[in-house]
Amino acid sequence: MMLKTTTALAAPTRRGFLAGAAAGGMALGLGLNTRARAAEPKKGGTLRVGYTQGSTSDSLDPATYANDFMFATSYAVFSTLVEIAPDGTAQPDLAESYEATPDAHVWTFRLRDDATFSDGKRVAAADVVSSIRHHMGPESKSGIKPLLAQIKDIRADGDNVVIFELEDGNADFPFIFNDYHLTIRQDKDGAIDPESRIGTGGYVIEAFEPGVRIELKRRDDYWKAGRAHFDKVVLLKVGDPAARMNALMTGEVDLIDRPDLKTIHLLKRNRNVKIHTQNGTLHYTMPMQVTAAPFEDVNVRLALKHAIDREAIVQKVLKGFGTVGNDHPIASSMPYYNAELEQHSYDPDKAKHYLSKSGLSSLDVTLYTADAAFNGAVDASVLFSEAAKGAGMNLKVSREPDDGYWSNVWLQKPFCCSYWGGRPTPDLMFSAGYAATADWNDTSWKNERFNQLLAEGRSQLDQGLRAEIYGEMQQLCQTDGGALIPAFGQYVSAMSTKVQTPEQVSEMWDLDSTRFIERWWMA
Amino acid sequence: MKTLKSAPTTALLGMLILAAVLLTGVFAPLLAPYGETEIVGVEYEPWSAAFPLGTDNLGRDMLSRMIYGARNTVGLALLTTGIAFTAGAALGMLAALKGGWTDQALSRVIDVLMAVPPLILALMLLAIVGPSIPNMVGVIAVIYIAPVYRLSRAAAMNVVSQDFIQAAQLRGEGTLWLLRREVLPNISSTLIAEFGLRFCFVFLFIAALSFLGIGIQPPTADWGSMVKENATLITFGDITPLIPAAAIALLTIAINFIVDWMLHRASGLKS
Amino acid sequence: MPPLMKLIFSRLALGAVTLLAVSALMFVGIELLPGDLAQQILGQSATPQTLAAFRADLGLDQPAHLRYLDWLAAAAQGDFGNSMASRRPVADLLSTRLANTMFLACYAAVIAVPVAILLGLLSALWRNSLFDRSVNVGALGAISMPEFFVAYLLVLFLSTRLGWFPTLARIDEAASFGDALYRSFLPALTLILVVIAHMMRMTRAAVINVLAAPYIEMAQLKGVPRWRVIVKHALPNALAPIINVVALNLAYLIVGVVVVEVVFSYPGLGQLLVDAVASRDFPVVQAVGLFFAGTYITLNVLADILSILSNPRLRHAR
Amino acid sequence: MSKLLDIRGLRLEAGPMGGRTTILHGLDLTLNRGEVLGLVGESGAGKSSAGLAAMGYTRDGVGITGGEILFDGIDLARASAATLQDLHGRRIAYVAQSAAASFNPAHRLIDQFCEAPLLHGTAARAAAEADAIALYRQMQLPNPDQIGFRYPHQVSGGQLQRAMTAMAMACRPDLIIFDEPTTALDVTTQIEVLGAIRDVVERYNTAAIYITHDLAVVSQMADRITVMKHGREVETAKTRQMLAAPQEDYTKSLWAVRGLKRPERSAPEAGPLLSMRGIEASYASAKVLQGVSLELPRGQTTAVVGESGSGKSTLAKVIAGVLPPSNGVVVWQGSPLPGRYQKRDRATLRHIQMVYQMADTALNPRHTVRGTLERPVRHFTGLRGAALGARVNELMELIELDPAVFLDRLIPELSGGQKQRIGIARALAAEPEFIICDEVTSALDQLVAEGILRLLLRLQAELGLTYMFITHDLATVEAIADRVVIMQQGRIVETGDQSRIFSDPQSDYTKRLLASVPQMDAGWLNGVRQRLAS
Repeated sequence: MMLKTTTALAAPTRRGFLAGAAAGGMALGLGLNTRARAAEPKKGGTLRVGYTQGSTSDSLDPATYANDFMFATSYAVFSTLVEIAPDGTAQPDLAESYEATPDAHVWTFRLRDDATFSDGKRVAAADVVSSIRHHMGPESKSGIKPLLAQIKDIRADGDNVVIFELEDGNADFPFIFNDYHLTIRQDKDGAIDPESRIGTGGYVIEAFEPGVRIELKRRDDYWKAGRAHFDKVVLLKVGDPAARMNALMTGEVDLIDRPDLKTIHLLKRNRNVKIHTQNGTLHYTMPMQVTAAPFEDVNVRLALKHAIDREAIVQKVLKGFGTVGNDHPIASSMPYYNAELEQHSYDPDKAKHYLSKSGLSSLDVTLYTADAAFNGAVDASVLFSEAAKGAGMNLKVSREPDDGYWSNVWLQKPFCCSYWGGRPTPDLMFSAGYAATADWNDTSWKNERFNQLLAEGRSQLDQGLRAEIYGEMQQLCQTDGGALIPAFGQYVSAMSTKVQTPEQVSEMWDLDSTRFIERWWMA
Repeated sequence: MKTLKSAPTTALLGMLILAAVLLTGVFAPLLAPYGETEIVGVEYEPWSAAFPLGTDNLGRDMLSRMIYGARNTVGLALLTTGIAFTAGAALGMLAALKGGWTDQALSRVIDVLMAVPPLILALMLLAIVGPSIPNMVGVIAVIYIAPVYRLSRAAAMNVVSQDFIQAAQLRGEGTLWLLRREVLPNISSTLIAEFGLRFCFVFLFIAALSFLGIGIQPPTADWGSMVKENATLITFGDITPLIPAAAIALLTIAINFIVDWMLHRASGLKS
Repeated sequence: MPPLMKLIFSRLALGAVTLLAVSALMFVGIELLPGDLAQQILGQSATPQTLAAFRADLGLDQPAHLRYLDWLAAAAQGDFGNSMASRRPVADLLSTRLANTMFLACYAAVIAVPVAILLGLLSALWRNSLFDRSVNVGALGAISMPEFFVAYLLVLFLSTRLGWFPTLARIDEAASFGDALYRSFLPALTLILVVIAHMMRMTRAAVINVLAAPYIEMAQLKGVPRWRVIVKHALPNALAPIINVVALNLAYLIVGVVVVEVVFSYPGLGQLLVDAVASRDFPVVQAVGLFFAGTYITLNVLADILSILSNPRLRHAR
Repeated sequence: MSKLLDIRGLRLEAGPMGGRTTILHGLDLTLNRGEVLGLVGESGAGKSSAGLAAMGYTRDGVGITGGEILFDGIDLARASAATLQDLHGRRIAYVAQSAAASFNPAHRLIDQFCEAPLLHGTAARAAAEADAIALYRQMQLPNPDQIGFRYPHQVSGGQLQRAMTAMAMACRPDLIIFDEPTTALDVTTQIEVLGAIRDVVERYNTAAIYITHDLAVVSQMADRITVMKHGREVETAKTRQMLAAPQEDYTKSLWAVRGLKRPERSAPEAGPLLSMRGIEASYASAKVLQGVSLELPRGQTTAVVGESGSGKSTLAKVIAGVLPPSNGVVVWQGSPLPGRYQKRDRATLRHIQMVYQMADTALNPRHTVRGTLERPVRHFTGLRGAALGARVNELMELIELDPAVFLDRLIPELSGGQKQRIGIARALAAEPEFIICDEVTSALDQLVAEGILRLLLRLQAELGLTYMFITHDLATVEAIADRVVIMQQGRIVETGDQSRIFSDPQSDYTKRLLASVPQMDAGWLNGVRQRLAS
């Protein structure tokens, strides 16, 4: 349907796995209290949230989660083995600690003994095994299935130890378990009941109308200290941006995601409303498939890269909620960011120059777009085509229906709009979308040098060399790659001034990486 | 000319507005101060000498977009309605004239078509064929064939029962001739009146489709999507979206004034 | 009156056939839609084998006509199956939303129909008066505004400015009837504004049309006061077209409210259908689609029957 | 005798400012209590408008622009709406031409009867109903106790007309306006209605204005007659006087209609042009023709006479091939014709032409005269260009219309008579041998009708045409028919040469039919009623 920005369908796996591995690598088994604390949280109050997404087809089955609405629910009602802390480090959650064999082939997770389900039963190893298995095997249609392929075997060792055997060593393995798919459910003779409402999270479900609302009530016997402050939480699906903003201004909801950036400057004027932004690694891309004409010519790609006015897009589309991109997916906030690279900017003459180098006098290409790709993609495309005119190119904007965008346009059309939730490290980012072998190499870009560097980087331990390697890879992306990356965006949400957030929030995804329900509170 | 003189002021006013809009559409490039999609300023600039109606969410000149919008909105709506009427009227008259099986078959198909909610039909069809402008025109036309068919069938029924049709049939005239020369001229006034109304519905329908995201493609300026693009502003009492909306309303009212008058004349001719 | 009965039965039979045709049409429509449920749910994560697994699991691997016939057989026994997406029985999925839609439709209708007819009568009574003209222009203004825009305006003035009514029409089993009325006032009002014009204009036209009949002159020459001429002599003979336009608009109130549902995030059937189409959830599309078609057909048959009953020529045989 | 109604210098004008047309130029009328005044004239004479004006009522777009209408001293021309509302139905009542259209189909007769008494407070419901039944009885309506509880469509035209008169009587008004109350009726029913009306008017000594175009009828009803033409009074006189010695030429010309006589003709050439054997035909389930057999002699006029429902028009449809017979066969010049016109060859289609009753619906109002005529000429004769134009002009000459004036007019711009002539011309365009004339004159004024009949006779003489002339009007039959076929309820009751049928009719029905034709003699009605009664 039109208003559920179908990004959601794409979202989980695109930005899901391994997100949040910290810049400094990993800190195994660190204590829980290193987090910077804000003004002391206060219990009580009801939080009403207006959500863009949410669909009548939503269900509690963790294998089918498709949108923010369910992600947030999942984190509130259930919990995961590992959580990513606001500072980006991985922290044990249901797990009390975990350790790996030196070759990182075998991982042993020890469960905490005080964690209980809402029906009072203690969390046992069997629960974990069945919960993970639910996403594996031929029948599984879980979005996270591809990532669990690396698991050779799971077994429970006693009641509170779970052992994972992997195909190859993977030092980043624990990060997987932050994913909302991998919430732990109750085992019933070897399997979980996916629709069961019994979870280990801070809240229990009072009412659930898929695609309409869900009402949550705090568990008084929640085992995690210093979390779950709201007494009640109501998530409402409010598809229409204007309706969301109205609801916030009339005080019918306390928090909305994705306010309409067009009018956010007007929303700001409201004294009872505050705008909340998170930087993170989210960025918008316009992948050109380098296997398709005319994009197989690098000069055409460069011409287009110089024919887009990135400033204008940041200002007009993102309304300043973002920074210009430089045609590679590494955010300035990330490690190994290559600051030396000269910034691509709108330069008609250069564009014309490259165009003539490619032997073309003029260029006629179609850019396929939809606001499903990212909020404002259509406007951005229009801006692009306007700017391109200046460089003597005819860029036709074709607006596609929001539904089915990811199945019918992305990876299908030679030149379209897309986005990446981003990855915490260059290695993960590049392997996800730029490696020759990546499922989602949406530019079909296969640069030998680049892929060779990627392999080296993963095994390389010397920070200096790593910096060089990733620096060069960024440069290769920028000058040769097929992805036109005009801007890095911010997650923007708006909330009543009553809603309090910690000083440091997890920035990977919107709203404290969608763990806001148990982390935030009412003044 | 004589008939024009007898027209009530409302109808004259209506024609005036309609003519104005049509002319604006035709001469858009000459009238518009800026290009249709040209970005000429900061977004949401207030009204000024440079931008008489301010600028929109991308900093395009509202006035220019309004002027081009006249061309696209009215043009497309006209085209769509035109197609729907040609097909619908032809089939309707045929059913009325032939009666029997032809009538049954056609009418049943139309029933089915009408029983499916139009918006859903549009969503499905557009999802199938893809939301390009030609496709949209086609789909909406198909949807509007149904009501037009019913109307023209009903109107034609009154005509075919009259003796001059029998006279022509007894002469051995062909179907096409009967439809074109004997029936059509007698239901044209009814059809024209209906055309006016349908025309309005059509571009409201286009507006609704734009609202649901599958209407006219950007950056093309049409009044419907212009309302949609700037609709959220209304929340804050900014009147920018009111301008295209007002334009739509004005045109609709104008057309209906003309239609009312035509209906009046049509009924006058009968009695 | 057997002839009347025969007429009614034939109408009903025809309705059933139409319904069948509609279901087939919708099925074909969904078949033709790009992508299927599996793709929609798996999104980009779809790998060939997961897709295959999922399809097999949903029975999407079976040939289309078989799936349709299976569905038809079940539906004939009143079993509309389960939603492919959420695995919940379609019946459950529909029940609450159906109630909501009906509630909103009735809400709007109860206000719109009498008001429209009254306005129609009055403007026919004071034809070409200032009242007539202003009502007419007002009505035109109302229909000429895009629905969603009318909605936004109402929200702006009645909600954000005056704060009289909520912008989100949330109605849940918890809400009392009064509550529900209050919360869904804005969507109802929007719908009212949209449908009233059409009905009012038709009423006026129908009545005025009858006013030309000789028996109206006769009534006047019997010294019958004007209002009585309209109500007692004109209205009964203008009923047929009025009934029809009312039926048409009632159908619209139930079927055509997607946009309004979106703006007020009202949990109605339209939203459900649009969702289902988007996710190619065939059983849901069918159930909702058929319900809509059914409503439309029933209302039309009803209208036919009523206009037959309103016509003494047909009601009392010679 | 005291004056009840006194109209002085009444002017009526119609139409918008500018293009106003005058309907009445200063009409004077007086009417005494209990007197019946006949208002006679052709269509457009303004008699109906005058009648309505006598109630202080004008139709939309018509306005009283001068003179006064004194009803019992009250000037209705200037009376307030309230006053008029009070008078209408209570002291002045109206009986319309078509009762079928003037009764509200949605209400029962008796409810409509009671409406006026209740509104004017002259009687309570029960009393009103009792009175209604009493009046129905006086009007000799069949089972008067129940008939009132029927809906209009359940009652026949003649009965409706009487019920309407009863309704007019409801408040015992001082004055009733009868606007062509019997024009739409068959002659046999007309008699009953006329009788009933006259009785009740006499009984309550109600004054009345009786509007009609039929002198024979008015002479039965009226004490005085006023002849009108183009909104002006031509002459007024006591009925007998008027009948005996009309003063004005126009009045005389109205009488003259009866003067038309067909030329004596030699006996028909051997062999009928067209014959029918055992024709049966039905609409849906209703059988309309049962075993009709007859022969149409070449070059002569056969009149098919009958009242509504006799099946005479259906006969025409069968011959034309519009309604294929369920049984029996139509033989054209010795060879049987296919039942459906679609199956007939162009030659046959060409030689059998029709002229319709309603010229308005028989000609496409969106065509010009030229268009209407050129098409069939080209279609049947294949003429093109100059030849075509010449032929069309020729046709116009034949029907005595000036091509220069009429060819480029639109059909609606023609008068009724002119339209009918174009209808005939269209038939002639095919150069047929046989023309079916279906009630071609019944919608026309007598003078105009006479013109058409003369034309048809002339054409027959010139072109040797064969006519089948369908009509209900015996005067017309007398004027032009060689042979006469009398039909009743789908059967032929009598056939014969015209002179014979009129001089000594065999079947009772024929006798009654002939007897029912109004005669120019004030005593006629009484006479007939006594005869029919016995």
